[in-house]
This record gives sequence, C-alpha cells and structure tokens, in this order.
Amino acid sequence: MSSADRELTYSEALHEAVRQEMSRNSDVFVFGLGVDDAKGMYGTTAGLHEEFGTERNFDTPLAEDAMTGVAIGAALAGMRPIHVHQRMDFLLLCMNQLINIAAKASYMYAGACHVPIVVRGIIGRSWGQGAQHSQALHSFFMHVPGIKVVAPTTPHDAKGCLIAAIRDDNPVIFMEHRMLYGNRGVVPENDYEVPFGQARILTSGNDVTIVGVSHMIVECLRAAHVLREAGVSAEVIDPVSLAPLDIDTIAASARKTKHLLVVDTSWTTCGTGSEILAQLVESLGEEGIPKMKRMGYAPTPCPTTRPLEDIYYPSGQTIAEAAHALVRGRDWTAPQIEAREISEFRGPF
Amino acid sequence: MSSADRELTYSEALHEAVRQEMSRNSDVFVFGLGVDDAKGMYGTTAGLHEEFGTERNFDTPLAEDAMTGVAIGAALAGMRPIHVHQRMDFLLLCMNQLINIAAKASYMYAGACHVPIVVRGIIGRSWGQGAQHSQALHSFFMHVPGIKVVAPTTPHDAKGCLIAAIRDDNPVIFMEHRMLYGNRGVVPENDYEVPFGQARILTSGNDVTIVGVSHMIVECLRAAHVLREAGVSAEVIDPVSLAPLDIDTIAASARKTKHLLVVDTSWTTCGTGSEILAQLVESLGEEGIPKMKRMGYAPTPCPTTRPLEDIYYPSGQTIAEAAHALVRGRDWTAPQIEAREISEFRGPF
Amino acid sequence: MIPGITISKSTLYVVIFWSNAPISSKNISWKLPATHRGKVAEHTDETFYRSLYRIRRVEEEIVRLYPSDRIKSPVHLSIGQESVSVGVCAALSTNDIVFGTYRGHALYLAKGGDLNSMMAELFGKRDGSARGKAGSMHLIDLGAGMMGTSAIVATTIPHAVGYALAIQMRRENRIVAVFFGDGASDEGVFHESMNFAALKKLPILFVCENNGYAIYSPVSDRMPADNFCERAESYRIPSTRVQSGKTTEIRDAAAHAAVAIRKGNGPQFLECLTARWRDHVGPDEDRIWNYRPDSELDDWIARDDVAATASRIDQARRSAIEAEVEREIADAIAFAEASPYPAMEELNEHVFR
Amino acid sequence: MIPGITISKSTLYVVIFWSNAPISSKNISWKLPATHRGKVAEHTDETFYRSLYRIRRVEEEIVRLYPSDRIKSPVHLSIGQESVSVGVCAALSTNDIVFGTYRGHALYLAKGGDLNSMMAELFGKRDGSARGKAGSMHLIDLGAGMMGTSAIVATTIPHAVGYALAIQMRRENRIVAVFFGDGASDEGVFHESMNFAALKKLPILFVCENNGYAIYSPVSDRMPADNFCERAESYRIPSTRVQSGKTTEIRDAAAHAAVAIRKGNGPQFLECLTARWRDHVGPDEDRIWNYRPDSELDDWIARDDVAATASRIDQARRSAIEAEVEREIADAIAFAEASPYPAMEELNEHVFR
Ligand SMILES: Cc1ncc(C[n+]2csc(CCOP(=O)(O)OP(=O)(O)O)c2C)c(N)n1
Ligand SMILES: Cc1ncc(C[n+]2csc(CCOP(=O)(O)OP(=O)(O)O)c2C)c(N)n1
Ligand SMILES: [Mg+2]
Ligand SMILES: [Mg+2]
Repeated sequence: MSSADRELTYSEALHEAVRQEMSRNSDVFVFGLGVDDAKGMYGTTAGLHEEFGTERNFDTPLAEDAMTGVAIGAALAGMRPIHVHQRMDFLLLCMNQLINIAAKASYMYAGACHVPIVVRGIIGRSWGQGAQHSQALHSFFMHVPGIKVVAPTTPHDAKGCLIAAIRDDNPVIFMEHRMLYGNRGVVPENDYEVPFGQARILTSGNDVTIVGVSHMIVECLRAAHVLREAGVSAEVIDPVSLAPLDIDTIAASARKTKHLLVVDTSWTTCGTGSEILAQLVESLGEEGIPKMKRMGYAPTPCPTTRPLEDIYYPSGQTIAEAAHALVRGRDWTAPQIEAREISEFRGPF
Repeated sequence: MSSADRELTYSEALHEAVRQEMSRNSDVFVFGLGVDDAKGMYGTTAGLHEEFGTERNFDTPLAEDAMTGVAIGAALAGMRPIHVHQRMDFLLLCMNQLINIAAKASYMYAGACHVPIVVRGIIGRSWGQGAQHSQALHSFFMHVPGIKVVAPTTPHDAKGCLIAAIRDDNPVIFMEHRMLYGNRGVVPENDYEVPFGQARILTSGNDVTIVGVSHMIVECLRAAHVLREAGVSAEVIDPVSLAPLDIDTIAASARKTKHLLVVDTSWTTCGTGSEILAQLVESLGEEGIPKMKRMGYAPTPCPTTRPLEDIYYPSGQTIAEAAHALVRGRDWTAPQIEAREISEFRGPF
Repeated sequence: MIPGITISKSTLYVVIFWSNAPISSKNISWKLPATHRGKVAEHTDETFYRSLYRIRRVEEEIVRLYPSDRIKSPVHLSIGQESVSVGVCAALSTNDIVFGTYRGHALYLAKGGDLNSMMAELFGKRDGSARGKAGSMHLIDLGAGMMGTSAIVATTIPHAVGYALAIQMRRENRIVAVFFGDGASDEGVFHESMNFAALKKLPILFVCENNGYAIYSPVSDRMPADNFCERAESYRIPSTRVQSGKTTEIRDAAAHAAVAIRKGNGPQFLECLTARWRDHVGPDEDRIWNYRPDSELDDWIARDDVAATASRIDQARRSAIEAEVEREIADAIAFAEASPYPAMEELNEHVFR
Repeated sequence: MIPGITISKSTLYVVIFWSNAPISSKNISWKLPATHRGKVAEHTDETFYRSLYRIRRVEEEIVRLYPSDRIKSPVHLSIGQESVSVGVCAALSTNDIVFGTYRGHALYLAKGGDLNSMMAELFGKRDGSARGKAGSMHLIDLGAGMMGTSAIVATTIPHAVGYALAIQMRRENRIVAVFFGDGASDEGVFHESMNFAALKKLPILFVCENNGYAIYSPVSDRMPADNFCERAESYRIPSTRVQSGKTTEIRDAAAHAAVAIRKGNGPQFLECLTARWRDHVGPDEDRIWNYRPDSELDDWIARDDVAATASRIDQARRSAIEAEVEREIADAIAFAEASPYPAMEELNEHVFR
C-alpha cells in the first residue's frame, strides 16, 4: 500500500490530527475527563500525555461548566485548548459558557479578543445508551451566531476538520459519532485542513438529493445503494460543517434532482433539516421548489430496549423508503440492510 | 367599566394567575432570585410571600443548576413549583436539568413519574441589555421532545397560559418578554386556562400571513396597520404556544393568503421560522407552496448601542417592508412606527 | 470513629418521629398528609447477609449473563460496594426516599426494589421497571421509595434536595437519602445543593459512596485534599466518615444521622469508603486497566463485608438464606426471559403525561 | 487581623519574582515568553487618593448624566466599593491580569483602563472600548491587563483560572486576580473553579468583594453561615478576610497573597467586606428599597475610605489632585460626546474573527 492510499480508522485519524497539531504548535493542549486514561478516549487521545507531557493532555475533575470556562480563559491568554467530552450530552452543562461567552466574546469586545477553543463531543448510540447518552446538540449551536459546528463523517474529513478546527480562531463544536469510530478510509499523512462551509457530494445522482448529518451519512449511502437497485438515482451530500453551512451545493443538487431528503442525527423540530428546507424555500421560490422532507430521531427521548431503539433512528431502509416515496409518490418496501457498526457494537461505550 | 372588560397589564395578569393558582392548590409554590424582594419580579410575584407564606414564595442562592434540580425533585414529590428567572439567558445554566431530566423523566420511566414544573424566563430588550441579557431560547426547547413551550402575548393569554402551565403535568417553559409587561388588555377575573396548541388569528387578511413570536406580535400588528394603508391585507397569527405548535391554523391561513412571513424573537437559523417553513413545505407540497420568508434577530450577538440595537431587531417597519416585498415582489419604504414600549423604556431592567 | 452514637448497641431501633418544624409563616393552609409511620425494620446479621448476598449474587449473575448479549444495557456493577446501600437503607423506612446513580443495582435492591422488574428492565422487556425504556442506568421503584436514577453524574443530588423541600413544606415525617460517588462531589451542583439544603435545614442525608475513583481518575487527581467531610462541614452540615466498609458501622452512622435529621436539625453528610471490584462499566475485572495498585483492591477484597457477615452466621441458616436467594434470582431471570419486548407503538408513548 | 504581613510597613515594595515552577514533564518544548518585569508601582496616600477619588467622581458623573439618557446602558455603580479594586490592583503590575464583573467601573479604572474609552463605551460610541457594542457591563482594556467582564454572575471566575493555567504552562511571571461578589460564590462554578485552581496550584488571587448582598438578598438568606474563607480553606486555599474596607489594608493583604502566589504556592483567597451605596443597578440611592437597616449603610459611609484617605493629605496637594481628576473626567465626557455612533455596517462585524 503506497502512502497515498494509507487507510486509517476514524479514531486513528483524529489521533493523528491532534498529534500533528500538538507537535506543530505548543499552544495546543487537550483536556477532559479520561483523556489520559488507558482507554484514551477510544484511542483518540492515547499516549498524548506521554508524548507531549502531562501538562498538555490532562484529566480533570467532573466540572464541565468550570472546565469550559477554563478553556475559554486559556484561549483568551492565547492558548488553543481542545476540551473533550465522552458524550455530547454533557455539553448541556457547558451551555452558559459556550453560548453566553465563547460565542459572543469576539463580537462583544469588537474583536479585541477571541476564543479559539475546540469542543469535541461524542454522540453515543446503541447497546442501551438511552435517553441521556445519545443526544446530538448541533442545532443549538447552529442557532446561535458566533460559534462553528462541524460533523465530519469520513476519516479523511475527521483529520482535516480537526486540524482546521484547532487552527480556527473561533469556538468550534466538533461532533463525532461513536458509530463512526471504526470506519476506515484513506487519510493522507501530511497535515491538511478540510475547509468549513464546503459540502461534499459523496455519490452523484439525478432523482433525489439526500443530505445526511454525521453517522446518518453512512445510512444514507446504504439507502442510495438499494435505491439504485430500485432504479432511483440518489445524490448523497455530506455537509461536513453545519455552521457555516454550504447551502449552495445542496440547493444546486436539489434544483437538479427536484427532490430533497435531509436525514439528521437528532430530532427534526428546529433542526438541520428545518433550516435547510427553510433556506431552500426562501431562495428557490422563483424557480420552483423541490419536494422536500426531513427525517431524524423519533420525537421521543431515546429508549434503551433494542427493538424500540432500532426504530427510533432512521436506517438505510427507512431512508430509502422515504426517498422512494418522495420521488415516486408511492409506497415501497426496501430490503433491510445490516448496519454492522450497530449490530456488532458491544462497547467500549 | 364592567368586570367583563376589566383591563390589566401583562404583569398584573401574571400576578393574578399565580395568586389564583396558589389559593387553589397548596402544592403550587414560586421561587427564584428576587421573587420576594421589593420589586417582586416586575410586580408579577409581589407580596406572594406575605399572602401565602415565605415557604411558598422564596428567594434562593444564585444556583440556577441546582435550583432547577430542586424544582424537579419537588415536582417528583407531587408539588407544582414555578421557577422564575429574571432573564431567559440564565436558562443556559439549567439546560442539563431541563433537557436531560425534566424533558425525559416521564418517558424514561414509562410514565411512572412526571415533572410538573413551570420555568418562567423573561426576555430582555432595550437600554443596552446587550448580548447576554436579551436572548430567547425557545428553539432549544422546541427541538427536544418532552417539554412544552408557551409564549403568550396578550394579558389575557398571559393569565390563561400561566394557569394552564401550572396545571399541566409536564415541564413548561413559559416565555415572557420584558417589552410586553406594560401592555394592557381585557382579562377575565375568574381562573381560566388558555389551551396550548391553539394559535390565535389576531387580525384577518387575505394577502399575507404574518406569524409573530412573543413581543414580535406587537411589531407584526404595527406592520399590519401600515400594510393595510398600503393596500396589503395581512393576517397576523399568534401561535401562543410553540410546543405544541398549531401548524394547522398557520397552514390554513398561508394556503389562503399564499404568502407567509414568520417573525421570531430570536435568530432565524434552526428557529421557529425554520420549523414552520419546513412543516409547510413538507405538508403543502401537493397544493402549491406559498411564498415564505423568515425574519428574526440579526445573525450577530445583540449590541448595546442604540443605533445598532435598533437594527438588530425586526421592527414594524422592516416587517411591513418584508411582507410587502413578499406580496408585491418590489421594494417599498414603510413609514416608521414608534414602538413606545421600547423608545420610552428606562427600566426597571 | 463515629462519636456519640448510642443507638448502635441494639440491632433493633425505632425511628424517633420528627417533630413538626416550627411554622415560619402564619398563612400555611395546606393539608397535612396522613402521618407516615416511619418504622425502620429490624436488622440482624442474617437480614444483612440476606441483603448483601442477594445483591452480590444478582450482580454475579449479570456478569455471567452478559456475554450472552441478552442484557443490551451498559451495566455499572456495585460488586464490592454492597455494604453502603445495605447499611444506609437499614436506617430508612419504606416511605423514606432514596435517590441514586447509574451504579444503582445495590441501592435499588437494598431499598426494596422489585428484583423481577429490575431484571426485566436490564433485558429491555415490557415487564421492566420502566417497560424496557430505561435500562440498568435508570432503575425506579416508587413503591419502595426508590426514585429514578440518572446517567449524568450528580444530577439526582438536587432532586433529592427538592424532594426533601417538599417533605418539609408538607410537614411529612420522612427523610430523603441521596447516594452519589466521590466523582459527583466535584460537580458544582453538589455544592449548590449542599448549600441550599443546609440553608433550609432540609431532611436529607447526603451519602458519598467514595470508591476512590471516577472511572479511572483517583481522588488525588481531582481534589487538592481528600476532605469530603470538611467540605460538607463548611456548609455547616454535620459529617461522618466510615472507613471500614462494614455494613453495621455504616448502618449505625446512618441511623445516628437519620435521628438528627428526623428531629428537624437539617442535613447530615455521610462518607463511606468502599471499593469497586469490577470495571467502571461492564462485567470485566477492574484490574485489567492497571490504573491502581493491586494491593489496594486486594486489601478491600480481604475485608469483604459480604464474606465477613457470612462468617458470623450459622452454616445451616446461611445455606438456607443462600438457597432462597438463588431461587429468587433464578426466578427473576426466568421472568425477564419470559417477558415480551415492548410493542412498537410504545416508542411514542409517555413523552408527555 | 492579617497575620504575618511584614511588607506592609513600607508604602513601596517590589514583587518577588516567581521562580519557575518545577517542570513536571520531560517533554516541554515550548517557547518561554520574554520575562515580564513584574514591578508593582509605588503607592502613597496621594496615589491612592488620586485613584479612589477618580473612581468616585467618574461614577458620580455617571449619576449626574444618567437622567439625560445619553448613557443608554444599565450601570452597576461601585460607589462605596472603590477601595477593593484600588487596594488589590496596587499589589499588581500592568502585566498581571484581572477579571471582573458587570460592576466593573472601579476595577477597570484601578487597573489602568482608559477613561475615554470607558466613557465612550457607556455612551455607545465608536471610540468605546468595544466600539459601543458592549456597554457598561462589559468593559475591557487588554493593554492594562483588564479582561472583559460578564453580565452573567460568576462566569468570569473560570476564565481567570484558565488564564492562570496558561500562565503556568508558559512559565510566565504573572498572576491573575479575579473579582466577584458574595453572590457569585453561591454558584457551583465558583466551587469547581476553586477546586481546580487549588489542584493545579495556579497563580491566581480570588477576590470576593463582599458587599453583603446579591441585589437585595443578604448573605444570611443565601448561605447557612457567613464563612467564605472557611469554604476557600476547604479547597486548601489560604484565605484572608479584610473587614475594614481600608485601601491600605486591602493592598497589604493582596500584596501578601501575591507574594505567595508568585512563589508558585498556588491560589490565595481574599474576602473584602465593603458596601454598595447605590442601588444594585442604576443611579439611585440604595435606601429606596428598604431592604436593609439604614444604620448598616450609615456605618460604612462614616468610614468611607475615600474621605479617610483625603483627610491624610495636605489640602493643597489634595486640591491639585482633584482638579486634575476633574479635568480628566470632563475631557472624557467631551470625548464620549464627540465620538460618533458606530456605522450601521458594524452590526455585522466581529461575529467571527
Ligand atoms: C456530568 C457527567 N460527566 C461525566 C460523565 C462520565 N462519567 C460517567 S461515570 C463517571 C465517574 C463518576 O464517578 P463517581 O461519582 O465517583 O461514581 P462511581 O462511578 O465511582 O460510582 C464519569 C466521569 C457523566 N456521566 N456525567
Ligand atoms: C447567573 C446569573 N444569575 C442571576 C443574575 C441576576 N443578577 C445580576 S447581579 C446579581 C447579584 C450578584 O451579587 P454579587 O455577586 O454579590 O455581586 P454585587 O452585585 O453585589 O456586586 C444577580 C442575582 C445574573 N446576572 N446571572
Ligand atoms: Mg467513585
Ligand atoms: Mg454582593
């Protein structure tokens, strides 16, 4: 295997990104509950304290609110902290600092200061993670000006987005989905940035545009596969970053396919899908509006029992069926497609 | 004046609602920073500790996170706490308890317990309240299943919704806008509930549907007034509650007028407007989609200086102009309309 | 070590009824609920052993079953920590209330939670305590006074305070005990909750189950000093540390605290040192991660209070207890197996009441 | 009252340079920044008076101007509390860093913040410290080491801790002082911040400006005991309470603490009793709300340290200082008046850097 097509997993890609940036810039440090333990945040922070010293990769007390403030304070002093949360749900303890301070500091002080922090939040799923360990909160941060949100899906983008996030002078919420960690993909060895605000067309198609968020992209690709066999050609788009959001790529595709399905990794109300649909209806008014639909979590908290958990989430099958209904206007039963990252998942949580 | 058209201010209406419910049900109590001080939360909690005892209207330490948990715990024990926040921005400290617990308890325990709490959050504006004292966070709560959100505009609805919120067995976020407090309106003396999920058509019209949230309704009514003079007939709708949201009334109106403008009292991205537009585009697909547009805060934190603050918010004038552009497709300069609750506001903050 | 305890001499004691607190307002007009008879059950080595052994064996069965994938729920085992729940709950009556954590099996069982419902819940079945919607991290049995737990560390602490506030407002004769880990005490909400409980003199017992670690982070990596009690005292909350892990000592300290609480003296704080024998989450041995000296755990295992309590019981009685417990557990597993999964429609139920 | 202070005998002292803390990791490879010369300015009654009088008079001018509606910004005045900021800042050098609150005028000025920028900010003008976007509650002057403040109580406390962490990581010879009210200490984040600062031995001085009230809520309605220092000590943070409100005593205590901090001994806690003479927010007298006995405030006013310091200065010098200050303030108001409002396009600037 030449180094040009070296493959890494998603978690290895994150690990490489943070190592390279820590080597490159002594202002970068990593902290959060368990980042220096034997599990090293699913490997993404493994050994960093040995390589860069315990001052640059350290565990903390359980104190999400203050630790977010500590990140902000260190950033105000010129450092580039990366604060890691094993579950994105814990960000609910950080909202005051993230929204009242981090998102506003540059504006409130008319650019006198800025807050270059990266907040990594891992979205849980499967094996009965339940209502409090499975949430994705990106729509909150998309709502508020002054904070960026990225949700890379591939190992390549995981690395490039994390490097870009670390180098960004603004607060960045970095969303990672636990079900993506084992995915493998080509990852260049050099350090590179994946720019925010540029969506990727992962498969091109003519009949329907499917936009997925984070792990849902994987399900969307599965859906595209079975749709193809059913004669529906789907264009799957990964927005990569949600704030800024590359609406132009999505709009161009939807204009072409005349059908748009947005599949979010959260509830639909006031979510990513609502935003995309609203922007399209506002901007495409003159040219005819595509048929559009949103999918996401069932409008309930997440249940733990497997049968309910399975139907709580959109799946390749339900996405394919929804896309088919949008395009063909009639019901169709898609084949079941196994999602092995889910069916075979047994931790670590 | 007969008692049938007795007028109260918005804050008097809230005060009457809470008094009546406290008399009616000994499980109801009110707490929060300053609820028992001389200002009595702009009069809405004035004297309750004298009338009902200091155990049922009490001040707290500054500890929003724990106090939200205390409300939840008391509710689990069968009480009906009302937790008051002088600014809705402080709810950012309560997100963990509100979203990880209150919104989920009924579901997680399959109905074994429930959390009848009311969280009153006052939205600030004007006189340089600035970035941290002017936010409205309803879209966060709309996003999450298990929690209700109401935003009454009139004194009548303020009273009826607060009574309904107190009697509701679920967590209710009760949004009040500081700029509404002085508004007067007819308020029946008896105790009555304004049901959630029923929008009100405040003015009927044929050319454009304008949905406003909270104080923006007042600006929408001003806009409707000048639009009428410009020959545009606007139907102004107050959703009253945002979760549940009465989409049917809005859809029926938009189907009639073929134009919809949603004016939110927050940022537009992933906001109420996004949700309404998305629901309409999904459901009205077959019948032709109205022209639709969202308005809200400028996509920035809120500046304090008056000239920028003035253009940060939608106003009667900018709403009228946007509605006009939507209907007529061309620019028009609406007359300025003074918003005296804003121009004359000098506190208390 | 626990100064001033006198009631511990007898294995039987009756809770002193909490006299109504002075009514600070003239306008109290609420209905006083029917007085609860706060009678605390009798305890002997045998009853303690039954409870300890039952919890230990339930968890060992979970370990045994886990590889079969029938429990698709993260489990945080209490093996090694049983004495804290058993000891404290021995000082409580049924209508006293407990709040706990995701590491909740021991507390649930010690407080009288139904074993069948628990097992079915772990299996994700319809007869589970939450119809399979909640899993191991969220056990509840309101009839036993076991309130729901939370997977977000420290979140139930203020709930317990709020429940105690309701008890105080209603002049009820009950108390609340809230169990949380050493890690939870790092959280700001713990301090806010202690401050408020002390300010209002609420009927609550704070039980810090100090197993020395938050996941793999020792107390020394998280606190400048190992001084939980001193912190509680800074809120004027009388505090006791029980170092031995012995059920009887824990019970005595809790009983002593409960008496003061029932008198209306306000909150008490109890720190119980203990040790987790298994991994933070899941069924594995704790040692696999090498984050602490083996000797530390060995020492706790040598002092295992389940074994120590067993050794004080006549062999025949002991076998009888064990057989009974084994039968109960086997039945519970069979019950869980037999219970159906919830119907698909249940996905959308219970979002609102 | 402040045991062990010896440096207070002279009005001049030089900060002892903080020796580099031991480097715990072998892999440190960062650039050490140019050493800051942490020289603290000399102080005499005259320099103190200049600073105290200046703050008092700036705020009195705000009171005078307020009814004219030119300051469309909520103002939280420090009248009566000047000595805390002046005393503590006298123990700091320019490159030391302070974090404060929405009640920030005194701190901003005491730390050397530019008066013209402040006044223009209050007027919402383009030459304000934040181009009119922030108002009175969010003053900033990075050149003076005055970091931005916040309208959300207690939020800047962890920022100060984070800044101190950066200083420690970079082996810089500076310290951070963070000012907050008695009310802020109710918040969980205060505890989390103290714990972390003590754990990491960070170079930070916590200054609790205890004016006895959070808005109109007295400490006794919010804490079971008035024991801020005891709480700090429970985090192993050495603490001092200064009761007198005297600038010199506060300076001495702060200087003493700063010396220990610069040595690398970790955080220190300083509680300064003081009194707010005006309403919580706005220009009015505080008494109008009748929430505390008049005598309490009268006592503080009788001991006003601005007046006391004035009385120790020769009349001619005093008049000269006052005239100078008056001129500066008049100029600042003229400056603010003359400055234009920000252009409309500025609404959309600075959201991101
Ligand atoms: C607010 C929050 N932060 C972090 C976590 C991740 N987490 C789960 S358990 C745990 C350790 C808690 O330790 P402790 O309170 O001592 O309880 P123990 O597990 O030892 O019983 C952590 C950090 C969480 N669930 N919630
Ligand atoms: C988190 C939060 N809760 C409540 C408020 C409302 N509030 C503003 S100032 C204040 C009192 C703070 O008291 P203290 O910390 O003693 O400072 P002081 O005003 O006395 O200087 C309160 C409750 C707020 N701004 N932020
Ligand atoms: Mg622990
Ligand atoms: Mg104060």
